[in-house]
Amino acid sequence: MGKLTIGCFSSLVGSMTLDFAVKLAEAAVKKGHEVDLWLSGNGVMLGKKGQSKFRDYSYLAGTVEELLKTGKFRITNCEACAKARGIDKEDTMDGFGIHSMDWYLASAFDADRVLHIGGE
Amino acid sequence: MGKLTIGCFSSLVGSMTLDFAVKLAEAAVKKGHEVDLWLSGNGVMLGKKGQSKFRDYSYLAGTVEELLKTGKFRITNCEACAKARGIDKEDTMDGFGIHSMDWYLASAFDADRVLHIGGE
Amino acid sequence: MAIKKLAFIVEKLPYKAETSRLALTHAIASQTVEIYLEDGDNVEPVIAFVGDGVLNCLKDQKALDIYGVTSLEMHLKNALLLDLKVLVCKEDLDRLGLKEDDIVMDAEELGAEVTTEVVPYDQIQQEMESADHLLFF
Amino acid sequence: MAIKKLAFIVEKLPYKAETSRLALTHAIASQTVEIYLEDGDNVEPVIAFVGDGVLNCLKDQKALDIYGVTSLEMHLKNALLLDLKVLVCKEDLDRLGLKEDDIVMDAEELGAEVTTEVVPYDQIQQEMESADHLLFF
Amino acid sequence: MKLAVFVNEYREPAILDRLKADKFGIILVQNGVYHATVKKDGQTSPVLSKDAEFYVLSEDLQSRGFGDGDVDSKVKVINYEGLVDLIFNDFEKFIWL
Amino acid sequence: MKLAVFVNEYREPAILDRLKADKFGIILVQNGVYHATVKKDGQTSPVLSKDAEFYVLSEDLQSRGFGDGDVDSKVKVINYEGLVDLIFNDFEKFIWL
Repeated sequence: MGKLTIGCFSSLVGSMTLDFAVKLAEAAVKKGHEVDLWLSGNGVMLGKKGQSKFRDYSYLAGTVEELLKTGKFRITNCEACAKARGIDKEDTMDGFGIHSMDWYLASAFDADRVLHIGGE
Repeated sequence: MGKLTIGCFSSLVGSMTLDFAVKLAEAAVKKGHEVDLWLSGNGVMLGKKGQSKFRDYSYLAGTVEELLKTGKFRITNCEACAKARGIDKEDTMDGFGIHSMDWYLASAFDADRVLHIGGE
Repeated sequence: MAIKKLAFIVEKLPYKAETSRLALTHAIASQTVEIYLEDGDNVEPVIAFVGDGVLNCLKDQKALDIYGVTSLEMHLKNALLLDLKVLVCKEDLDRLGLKEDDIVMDAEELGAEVTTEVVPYDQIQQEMESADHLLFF
Repeated sequence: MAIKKLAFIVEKLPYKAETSRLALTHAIASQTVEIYLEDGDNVEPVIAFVGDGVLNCLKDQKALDIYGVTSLEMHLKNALLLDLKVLVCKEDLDRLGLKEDDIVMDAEELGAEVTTEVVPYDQIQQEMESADHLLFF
Repeated sequence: MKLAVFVNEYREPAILDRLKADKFGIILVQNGVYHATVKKDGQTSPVLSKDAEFYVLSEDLQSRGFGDGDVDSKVKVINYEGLVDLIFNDFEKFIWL
Repeated sequence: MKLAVFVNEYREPAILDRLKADKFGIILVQNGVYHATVKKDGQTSPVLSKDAEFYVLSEDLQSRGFGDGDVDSKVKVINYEGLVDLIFNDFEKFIWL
């Protein structure tokens, strides 16, 4: 079993890329791997408290909560990216880490695999 | 003098498109025109309260406040798009309208010009 | 008393971003726009798919089952159910090797009476010319 | 004790999205990563601009004056000031008609000792091969 | 119709060749400005070969490190103020690609 | 190196031709799946002419209205579970274009 670090820089709802990242994390955890998910740029929107589940918009908060319960999944928001968007600690879902960008590099340091999703 | 309706569907910070829309609105208002700015999709992030002004991220809240004071500028968030992202009324900056999508069409109805920015 | 025509032109692909989805939800919102307008005033939407955007119209999209999000197919059927005018560019279908049978042509199972119209690009160009405003997605 | 090499490859253009900016801010964050690691462990970043991404390196970017946001030029100078290895693909500069004089080659005014290296694509390919992980922007 | 198209990316938009208008404008903004300033392998961008009036936004030029002198002679440099006038006085309908 | 590239858009990424790897995979996801399923003017996508092993994500195929039968014979259909195995067992480094 290994460790996969995923960095996702694309935004919730507007891009299905975050859906991809969460589904990949889910599949990896199911197979017994550990996953770190780093959210930067607009990806930090995934951590916003109080998202509503509407059929016309993608909704990932439920899956993230389930993943956190496994103990094999860590999810962390980029602090500056979140604050710039008005998302501070009180505004962030429980279970999310909040760190500066060096956290991502440290996670990559001991990862077996890194999938960095930096697209637009 | 005329009325310009701008629809912007791109997100704050991640895309400079919202910067473009706000700067265009500012220039139009300065020339005496009226401007309606409709935010849908990730564009609704512009209305999030408590954004921080950092040099490495674009910051538009100040300009929007100045524009609202002119009385020639209306700015409205798409209600469903905002709620899906966890941005409800208490989370929205003062002065923003919150309406369903038909508001945009009604604004276009009596606009002299419509610039719809629907890009990705 | 005036009717303003809005042309929703969809050229972007589905699912990567929300663009084409928001085109349809905004066009459908024309059903309730009267509450903001004077008596007799209204908005008339037309939706046209061009370029790679015609791929939004494919049948059998399983986005709801897989990603929990309404498929473009369902949005399109809703539009037909509400009697919206939906055009699909024939040249682009041809270029991509698609037939009418591959795309959503009706929503009969929902009770829709209107059907999708496959038309030459020139007709879409004419819709753009006769529209009061363009909304390009 | 281990050093892991991370290659930050930038191919996207600046300003449309945040992509290339976040490449530089994350690479620069390598300066403080030690707080998370065991003694002697560290991360070694290398930044390479390829394809149209070399346009991030142009001089005289006025983004701060106009849009109030740090220019890529300033980020690049910060990277040089912090002794990061910055490579720019020569073939791509040639293809776009750009000379060394057009791009940020140093940050002498800030006191940086390191300079940008214009290198053939093969050298960037080698950096990708010797890196432990790739971060492509 | 009087149609202006906003080109905001540095690649050739597929739809450009099909659009017809009595008065046709192409406005280069954001990363569209590279069409006016950069040659690839010595070749001017194919976008500039369209039969249209060309404009480029000076604020987006300058942000990216270009000045007026870098702009192809076919293209008129305008600022946001000039863009407002274009929108109200010269064109009626707009497409943001 | 063992390199897998994720192609997520329906156009040909410029960098693809330059990347070299001892083992080279191209994984079609999101709107990249059209490369495996759609021909333009009867022509298979140029992406499939690269010297690589090809994979396509079945969840993204199905979301867009395609089934396994629509996929070019060069391309292997995998799901998220298969993708995890590819990532850990078959490749070492990844590029998301």
